[in-house]
Formats: sequence, structure tokens, C-alpha cells
Amino acid sequence: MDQFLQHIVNALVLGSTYALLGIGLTLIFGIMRVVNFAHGELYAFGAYVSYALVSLLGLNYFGSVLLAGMLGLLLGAAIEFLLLRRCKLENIDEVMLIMIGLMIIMQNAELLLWGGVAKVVPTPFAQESITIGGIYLSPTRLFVFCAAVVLLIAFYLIIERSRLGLAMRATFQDRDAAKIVGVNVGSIYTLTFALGSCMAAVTGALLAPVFVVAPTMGDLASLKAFAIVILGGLGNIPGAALGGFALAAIEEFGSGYISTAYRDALGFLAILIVMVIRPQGLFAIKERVG
Amino acid sequence: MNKIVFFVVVALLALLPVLWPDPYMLSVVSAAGIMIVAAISLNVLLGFTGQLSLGHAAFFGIGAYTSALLSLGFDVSLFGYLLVVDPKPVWVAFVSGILVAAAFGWLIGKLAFRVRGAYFVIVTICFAQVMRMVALNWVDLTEGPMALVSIPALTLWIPGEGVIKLVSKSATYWLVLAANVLAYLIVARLVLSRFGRAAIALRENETLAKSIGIPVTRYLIVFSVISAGIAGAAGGLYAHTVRIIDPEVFMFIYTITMVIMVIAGGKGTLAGPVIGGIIFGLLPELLRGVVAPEVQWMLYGALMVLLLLFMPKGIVPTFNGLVRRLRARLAREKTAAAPAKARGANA
Amino acid sequence: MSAQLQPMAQPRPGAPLLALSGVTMKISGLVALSEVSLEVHPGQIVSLIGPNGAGKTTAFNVISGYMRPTSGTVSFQGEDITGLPPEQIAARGLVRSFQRTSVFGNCTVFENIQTAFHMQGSASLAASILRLPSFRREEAALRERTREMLEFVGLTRRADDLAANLSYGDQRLLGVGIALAAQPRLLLLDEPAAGLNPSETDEFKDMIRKVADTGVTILLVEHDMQMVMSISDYIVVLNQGHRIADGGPQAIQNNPDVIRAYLGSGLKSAKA
Amino acid sequence: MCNRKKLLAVLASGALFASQAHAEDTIKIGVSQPLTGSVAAAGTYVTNGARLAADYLNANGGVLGKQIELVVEDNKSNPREAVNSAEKLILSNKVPVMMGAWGSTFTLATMPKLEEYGVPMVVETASSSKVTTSGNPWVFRISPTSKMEAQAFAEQLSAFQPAIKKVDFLSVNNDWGLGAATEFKAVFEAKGIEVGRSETMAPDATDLSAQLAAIKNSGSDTVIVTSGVEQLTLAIRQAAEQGIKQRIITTGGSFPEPLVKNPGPKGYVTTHLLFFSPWTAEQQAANPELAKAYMDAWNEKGYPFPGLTEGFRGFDGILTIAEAIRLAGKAEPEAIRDALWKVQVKGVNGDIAFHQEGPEGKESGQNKPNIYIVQLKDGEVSAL
Repeated sequence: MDQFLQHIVNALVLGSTYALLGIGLTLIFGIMRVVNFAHGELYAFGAYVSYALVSLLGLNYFGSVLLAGMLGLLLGAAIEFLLLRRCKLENIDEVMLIMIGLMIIMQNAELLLWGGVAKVVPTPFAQESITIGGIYLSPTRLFVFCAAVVLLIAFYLIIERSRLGLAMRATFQDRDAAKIVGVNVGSIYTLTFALGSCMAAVTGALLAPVFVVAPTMGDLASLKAFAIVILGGLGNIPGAALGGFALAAIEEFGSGYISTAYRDALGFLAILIVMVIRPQGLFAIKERVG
Repeated sequence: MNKIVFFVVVALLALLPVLWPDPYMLSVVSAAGIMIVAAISLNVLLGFTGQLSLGHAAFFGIGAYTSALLSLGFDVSLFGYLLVVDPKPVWVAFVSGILVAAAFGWLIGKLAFRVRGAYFVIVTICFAQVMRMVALNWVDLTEGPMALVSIPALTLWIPGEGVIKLVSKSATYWLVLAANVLAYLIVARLVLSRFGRAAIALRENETLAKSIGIPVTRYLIVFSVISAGIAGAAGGLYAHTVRIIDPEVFMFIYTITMVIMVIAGGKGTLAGPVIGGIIFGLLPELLRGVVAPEVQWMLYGALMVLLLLFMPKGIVPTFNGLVRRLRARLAREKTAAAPAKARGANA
Repeated sequence: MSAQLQPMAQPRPGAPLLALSGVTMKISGLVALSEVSLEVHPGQIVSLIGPNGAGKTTAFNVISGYMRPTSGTVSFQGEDITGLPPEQIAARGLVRSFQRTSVFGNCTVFENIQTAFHMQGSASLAASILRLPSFRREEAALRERTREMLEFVGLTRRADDLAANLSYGDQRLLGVGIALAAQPRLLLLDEPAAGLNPSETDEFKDMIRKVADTGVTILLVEHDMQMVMSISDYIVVLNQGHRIADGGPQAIQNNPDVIRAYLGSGLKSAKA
Repeated sequence: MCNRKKLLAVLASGALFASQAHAEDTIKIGVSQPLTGSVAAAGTYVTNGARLAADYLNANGGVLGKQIELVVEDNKSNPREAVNSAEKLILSNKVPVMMGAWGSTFTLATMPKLEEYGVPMVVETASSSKVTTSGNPWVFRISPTSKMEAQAFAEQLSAFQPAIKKVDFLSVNNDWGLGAATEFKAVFEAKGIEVGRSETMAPDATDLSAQLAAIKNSGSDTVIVTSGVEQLTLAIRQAAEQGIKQRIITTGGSFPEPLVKNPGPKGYVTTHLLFFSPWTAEQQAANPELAKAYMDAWNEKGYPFPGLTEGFRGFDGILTIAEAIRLAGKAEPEAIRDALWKVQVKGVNGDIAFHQEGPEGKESGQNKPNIYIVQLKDGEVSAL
């Protein structure tokens, strides 16, 4: 029973960060039809910013998360402005390949800059875990969970309640119609990509003291983010949040009770099954295939 | 005309080991040649049907593993039964590798008409990842990360010499060259037939293609099968020339290398993957030691982005376009010059 | 009615080539077609007209298999083809062209037509790759037929140009050529004259007559009333998904229901 | 055509001339290491160590009166590239001897080439038993197999109090991790110790909570963890977070160095099997003076401290090769191979000498390295 509860706690914590990672990616796809292969690299970018600020400059961890978010926002805007704007987003395959090129550049830049050795970011919290019954949870992870939930809610409010969110949703529904009613689609794209990138960078920074910071961390993050987004249905924001928790649960329980060796395969297998049975995603309301 | 060029190029390439018998150079070119076969196979799907598969390394890996396992023999327990397979002749294994890869190509082709675009791309990535996990974790069969070693080399029966093993640098080079020529011819003939026209119709305008009675899903599957089969052959070549394989052959980065080759050379052209493959297959060797490996990869990435932004059609079509324009200009100048001359004669 | 639902092996003489009976099509709750029945008899040029949003293109999509009707049946040569995929419907000799220009843009004009002869070929994969004599013969025959078709639609001159580089009018001609290469018994033309200038329209009209003379039955959706009235043997009028009238050109021009329907949206604009 | 031949001839003679010119004043040693890709960090450390050894030897007059020149090739953490880099070293650079190729997979991929061209290689890291048992007489390994490590560990079992009764395994899912788990299991079973769960983790996995949650309730008293530095750090930290009560022992010579600076919960103890321990070198190392020379050189170059536990392998590898060249009296492949059998050299890990392993007539060389057991508690490292 303890093991079961521990798996649930683990899945919730992991799922909250997966959700954070997933909504950024799905937002970018939903609005811009860009499959952002560099998403994981922005996650790694956030983690490295946190490392640089906390371990090298001695800044406070919370400040570093904030700054990582802001830098992620800027970097995302720059990528949209310098790269995506030029290719006009006409051919989804070409854009995908451009993002893969960017992924290769970013990952190797990190390797060149920081070397291949993983970096550790010290946690500002106590090392001793909180225990309730037989369930253990480290304070750092508890914080990450709370921060992720707050960010998810904030994100939801931005999309659903703000003028920016309204314009985004309008663009999402119909780009041309949005243009006609006076939405500046160009700047919506910049903001979308910036916001999505910001979410990835914040996730990376938040998780820096939980895991280690390494140049290849982006690969796995990208793949996981795809899994999450597909589970939820591409372009479906609440779906991505749910997809994050779903993937975490699949991984936790799958490796706890079936096989740890196939832990990462379970996520991909889930995608293949979902694709065959429900291509629109587990939680999709509207069909958005292809 | 084209045929003559083709034969001359092939003949020159075949003479390379005689003219320049540097073993290191030959091994580098052979390694690049295997990737070119893989790029040719990717082009069948990406270039002619327009479906971007980012899991192509999976077919390569399946071909490699099947061929290696059958030629080595294996025993594995499946659902309580012990399946023992004795080592098979190496060519039997090689052809089986192609067939098994093609069978998976059929599966992916079936899937492709359920899900298209971004979904299809992600599905293919997942497919390759799952295959990698299987190769990594089904240790009884694949030796997992311990790799399959001592894979036998391919053999050839030569009159008077008997059966020889293709292990020398020149033999490997000729083998890879032959595979390239064969793959190229198959694709060329496929494309210049009603099968190719049907696939291109699907790429260009699926709705229109259906309206004139082309069963697009069927052709998608045909092309997917052929593409996977050729990729499987490339994998088999890899297995029997490198003679060790591990689950890394399923890595995303291999697919990316193939994609860069095809895109750079020109997708949907016959020569594109070959030209792109030569450039990107030999570039790492040329850059070896010149720049740091990270910088090399960054250059790759940057080149890929720049190509897609400024030369999305690739080298071959761009070059062809230039030639066509040049010719048109020459023709115009000729016609413009002719009356002038005539006038001059009158004067 | 019930007789039409029965699939028949051979079309009866005098029986309709195409018959829609009680076709209803709902698209996300909106009724695009409501209980539409119509018949097209062999050898005729039939026009389907109506104001914008009348359901003409939806009718075409249903007939050619791009949409599956909510209810009702479509039969062709006496066979129920409701819900068959487009390529199978085309294989039975019911071929359509598209409203917007629809060609294989990155292929040459010659390749476009050659591709459209797809159903006339039968070479197997092995024959194609091995370049067997049967394959060579078939290819030569197809090339010859392609040249004939180019001659027919008047594009011989542009055979080696990329389809995307053709003028709008030539692209429409190519579109017809592509559809004809699929050897239709019934050809569906969706607004073929839209965007053509008057002289191009006249050329196009001649072309349609020429096609009809070869024995192909034609079903036309068109906004250009002059063209419709001068070319059609029979006209069916749709309004808001309902069939409101049918008959010869004269009868339709004088039908009060038709006039009312067009007044609602403006006959002038329909003519433009 | 004629011109082309001439050009080729010029090129060829140029290359020949260049290599001869080099051959006169330096002795080349080829090094094939993963400098990029998944295990780039460790490969770079080993390469650093090799460079230090070359500098160290050159400062003391080199070998046979000549300077040692390392030719380093990146095998990109990939078997095919490992073959490529070996061929480049042997065919283009004409090295008479090599060191490499880090992982077992890369080493196994390289080995047929050694036989094909007749060039000996000193293997510095690979732990798979296949390396020395597949009948390749050109292979000389200084690193221990997982089996040797397990057996050396078994001799020290009595040092653990309370005694080990039941063990679980948490291994990285690669040749090394799985190989180590297999060999340790065999040793434990032979000693009558119960073996419980065997969990694996993908090499790039960062969240190990699921594996740890499963291990936590398995009823064992010890967990044997095998992985690289990064994953060890994660595994230990997450084990502490989840309140894992079992004693954690890591194998394979990696050490979770980040935990020295950022220790886990107070009083949490972990045990580590190392092949070199810079923290306790003075009291433990077999050749303390050499160890000190190595560490000083490392620190002087400003290489990262954690790399010391990996870099020594490159250092020892080059020392071994240089000694073989000295014994051979000439820098020729076959002479060096024969000399490798006679090598008796002091290394950072301990004294290096090769015994025969593998099928008769085609034996490979295997060294019996030392193993050091240390404990980490509150950021302090101490000898067990």
C-alpha cells in the first residue's frame, strides 16, 4: 500500500512538471502549427540559466527561476522573429526540420559552453524529506509541485481571461478571421512562441535542483513533451495538462509494477496505441487530425 | 544521354579502388555509401509521396538486426517455447532483413493514412524509439547494449575462385557501390512508371489524385514497403561490413543524418540523396580534427536551417533551375544575335 | 423509388446514368442538402444551378464520394455507390473536376495528363522495375494517348511547361484534360468558367460540346447563366439545400420559384 | 588522366614524406575516445589523463630518446565511428599502438580491425568479459572486468557490518550496468546471499523515483548501484529523499562527486567501489608518489576534480604503452605487442602486468587492478 501511495505522490509531482512542459509545446502547435523540436532545448536552457545564476553567481534559486523564465521568453521571441517569421510557416515539414536544426545547434552550443559533465544546482530547501505515514516527499519536490500548479493556473487564466488569450484563441480558431477582426497575427505568433518557450525554460529551472543539468537533458524532455501532447491531442491545452499527469502515471506505475527497463518505452507505446485508437488524443473534444 | 552519364559515373566510381587504393579513404567512402543507400530509401517516402518519416532509422536497424541475428543464429524463449534458429547463410539472412524491414514498412504505411502530417511524423519517431527500447531490453535476443558482435561478412561466389568473403576494403567498397547502383536503379524505374506517377500525384494533390481513380492509400503502402525494404538493405550492409551492431543504430540522429542528406541534395529528385549523401557523408571526415566536434554539429544544424530557409528545394533542383535559366538565356541571345547578323550582312 | 435502390448489373436503356434519391447532408448541424433527388440521363449536358450556398458543391462532393451523405442514396449506372471512396467511384467512370484550379503543380503538363491515365495502365510493380516488354509497350501507348489528349485540349505547345506556370485558363483546360484522361462516362465540372474572360469562356464552351460529342455525359455546376442556358439540355435548380425546379433552359428561365430564389441573392451577382 | 596520376603520385609521396619526417622525431600513440555523444564527459577525462601521462613521460626524456606524440580521435560514443577512428589512426596516422576505446561496445567494434592490421591496443575502461575472451591476441586490458571487481568485493564482504543478507540491484541499462549486475549476482549467490529485485534505468533517465519506490519495500538490506557519475548522484539523492533504508553500494569506479559539495541528508552514508580515490590516495593508493604526481598535474591543468577518478585510466594506459615501447626497443606493432606481455609498470591504480585470458593460442592480456572501497558521509570521503 505504501508503495502504491508513494507511486501516486511521485506521479503527481512528476506529472505537474510534465504538464508544464506539455502545455508550452501544445500552445505553439495549436496556434502556429509548428512542431517545436527545440522545446526540450529551451528546457535545458532554463536549467543552465539556473545553474549559472545559482551555482556560479550565487544568486537565489527563486530569483533564478524568475530570470530563467524571462530569458526563455526573450529567447523564444528571438527564435520566432529570426527564424520562423522567415519561413512563413507554410510547409509544416520544413518548419519541423528547421526546428530540428535549431535543436542540434542549441544542444551542441550547451555542450561547447558547459562541457559534457552534468552540473548540480544546490537546493534552498532542507535535504530531509517530509514523511506522512510511509510516504516520503522532499521539500524541493513539494515546492516544484506547488509552483507548477500555480503556473498551470496562471497559464489557464492568461489563455481564458486576458485580452492576449482571447486574441490567441481567435488565431487558434481561424487565422484569417482573426486577422480580419484586427488581431495582429504576427505579434501573436511571437508572443505564443515566447510564452511556450518561457514555460519550458521555467520548467527546466524549477527542476534544476531536483535533477542534474546536462547538455543531453533536452532530448528526453522533447520526446516526453511529444508524448504528453499527443496523449492530450495536439493543440489541446487542457489535454496537454492532463496528458502530463497521464504520462507520469503510466511511467510510475508501469515501472513500479511491470518493468523498469521499458519505462521510457511505455510512453511511446502509449502514443502508438492512442494514434491507432484515438488519433485526436485521449482528451480531445474536437477532431484535429492532420 | 543521361544513361551515358550514369554509366560513366558508375565506371569511374568503380575504378576508384584501383586508382586510389588508400584503405582509409575507401573505408570512409564505404561508410558514407551505406548512409547514401539509406538516404535513397528515405527519399522514396519523403521525396515522392511527400510523407516525412522521422523514424527511418528503425527500418535501417530492423534490417541490420534481422540480418545479423539470422546469420549468427539465436535462441530465445517466447511464451514458454524455446525458439532455436541455427545460423543461416549470410545472403539468406540479408534478404530476410530486407523482407522484415519491408513488413514493418507495410505497417507504417497502413498507419500513415490514419494519421498524417505532424501526427505521422511523431508516430514514426515513437516507432523508432520503441524499436530501440526493444533492441536495448530484449537481451536474450539482441544481446541488448552488449551489442551483437562477430557478424559474418557477406560472401561472393566468383568462378574459379570459389566463395570469397567480402572483407577487404576494396571488396566492401564495391559491394556498397553495387548496392547504391541497384537502389538507384530500382527507385529510378519505380518513379518513372505509373507507380511513381501515382505517388507523385499523391504528394502534389491528394484530392485530385483520388478523383482520377488513384487509390492513394495503396500506393502509400507500396512506397512505404519499398522504402523500408531499401533501408533494411542499407542496415544489412551496415551489419555485415561494420560487423557489430548495438541499439544505437535506432538513434534519432541517424534519421536526422538521412533527412539532411535528402533535403540538402533535393528531395523528390533521383540524384538528390546521392549528392547530399556524398556531401554530408564525407564532410565529417573532412572536418575531423579541423574544428571541435560540437562546432561541427553546430555547423550541420546551421547548414540545415540555412538550406531550408534559402534553398528549400535542395542542391539538385536549384542547380537544374540555374542550368535551365542559363540555357534559356543563351537561346534568347542566339535568336537576338541572328537578326542582327542578318542586318549586318545586308549593310 | 425502391427499384432504384436495387443494384443492377446492366444499365437499362433509358435508365438514368446517375440518380440521387432523397439525399440529405448535414454538416455540423447545418443542413446542406435536404432530400434531394435528381437524375442524369446518358448523353445529356445537365446543369446544376442555384444561388451561393444552395448546396451545389456539396452535391458534387456527395456524388463523387468526397462526402458521405447523412441519408439517401447515390447510384451510378444502376449501382449503389453511396459511401464508396472517390477513387473507386472514379474507377466506375464517374469523374469530377474541381472548383479551384486543381493540377499537379510541380509536374509538367505532359506528366499531368500521363498521370491521369493511371487507370488505363496495368503494369505490375515487377514489370515496371524490370522494364519488361509489356511495361514498355504500355508506356509507349500511354505516351501516345497523352499526346492525343494534349491535342484535344489544345495544350500540345505547353507540354513541357510546369503546370503551375500555366495561365489560369490553360490550367482549367488541363484540369478538364486530367479528368477526361480518367475516361469518364459522366464528367462532373465544378464551375469550369469561373474566373475566365469572355473569349476564354467561349472556348471553354466549345470544349464542353466537343467532350459531349464524344459520348461523355456532363453534369455542370456553373454561375455563368449565359453559358448554362446556351449549353444545357436540362437544368436542376437548388436553393438552400432543396431542389426547387428542373427542366429545359426555357422553362427554368421562366420559373417564378427560380426567379424568386435568385432575387433573394441578386440575379446580377449570380451572373457575374 | 595523365595529370591526375601525376597529381596522385605527388600527393602520395607528400604524405609518405610527411609521415617519415614525423617518424623520425616522435613516437605516435593512437587514442580513440568518445569526445562527443552520450559518454563524452568520461572519454574527455580519460583523454586528459592520457595527455598528462605523455607530458609526464616527455618531461622525463620520452621513450627511446624520442618524444611521445598522442594522436587523439573522437569515436563519438558510437561503434561505427570507433571503427572509423581506429582505421584513421592505423591507416592514415600509421600509429604502431593504440589506447581505447572506452566502452565495451566501441572496443569490441574496434577489435577486428586490430587483428586485421596487426596493431596492439591497450584497453583502459571497458569491463565486458567478451573483450578478453573472444580470442584477439592484440588486446591488452588494464581495467578490471566486472567479474574481477565482484570477486575483489567479495573478499571484503566481512568489512560490512551488519552483514549483507539480501541485495537488490539498480543498474544503468547498458553493457556495463547489466554486465556488472550479472557478475555481482553470481558472486553473491556463491556466498549464499539472497538476490532480490533487479531494476534498470535508461542511461539518460533522470527521475528514478519509480525504481526506488519499488526497491524500498523489497526487504533487502543493500542496493548495488551501477551507473555513471551523474546518475549515481541522482540515484543516491533520490534514494535519500524517498527514505530508502538500504545500504547503497556503488560499483564500476564512478563516484557521485557532486554530493561532496551538496551532501544529502545528514548522516546518510553511501559506499563506493573505486579504482582510484583521490580523497584517500595518501593512505590507500598502491603507488602514492605516482598518484600524487598525477593529481598535481591534473590540478595544475585546471581539469575538473571529479575527473580524477576517470582520468587515471588514460594516464595508466599511456604509461603501460610507453613501457612496452621501451621494452620493445622500437616503435613497431608486433614488437610492442610482444613487449606488452613483459610489462611490469607502476600505475596510479597499482602495479600493472598482464596475464593470459581467452582461447588458447589467441590469448588476450588482462591486468589485475586494485579496488578501493570508500565511504561518503556528509560530504566527507573516508577509506572503509
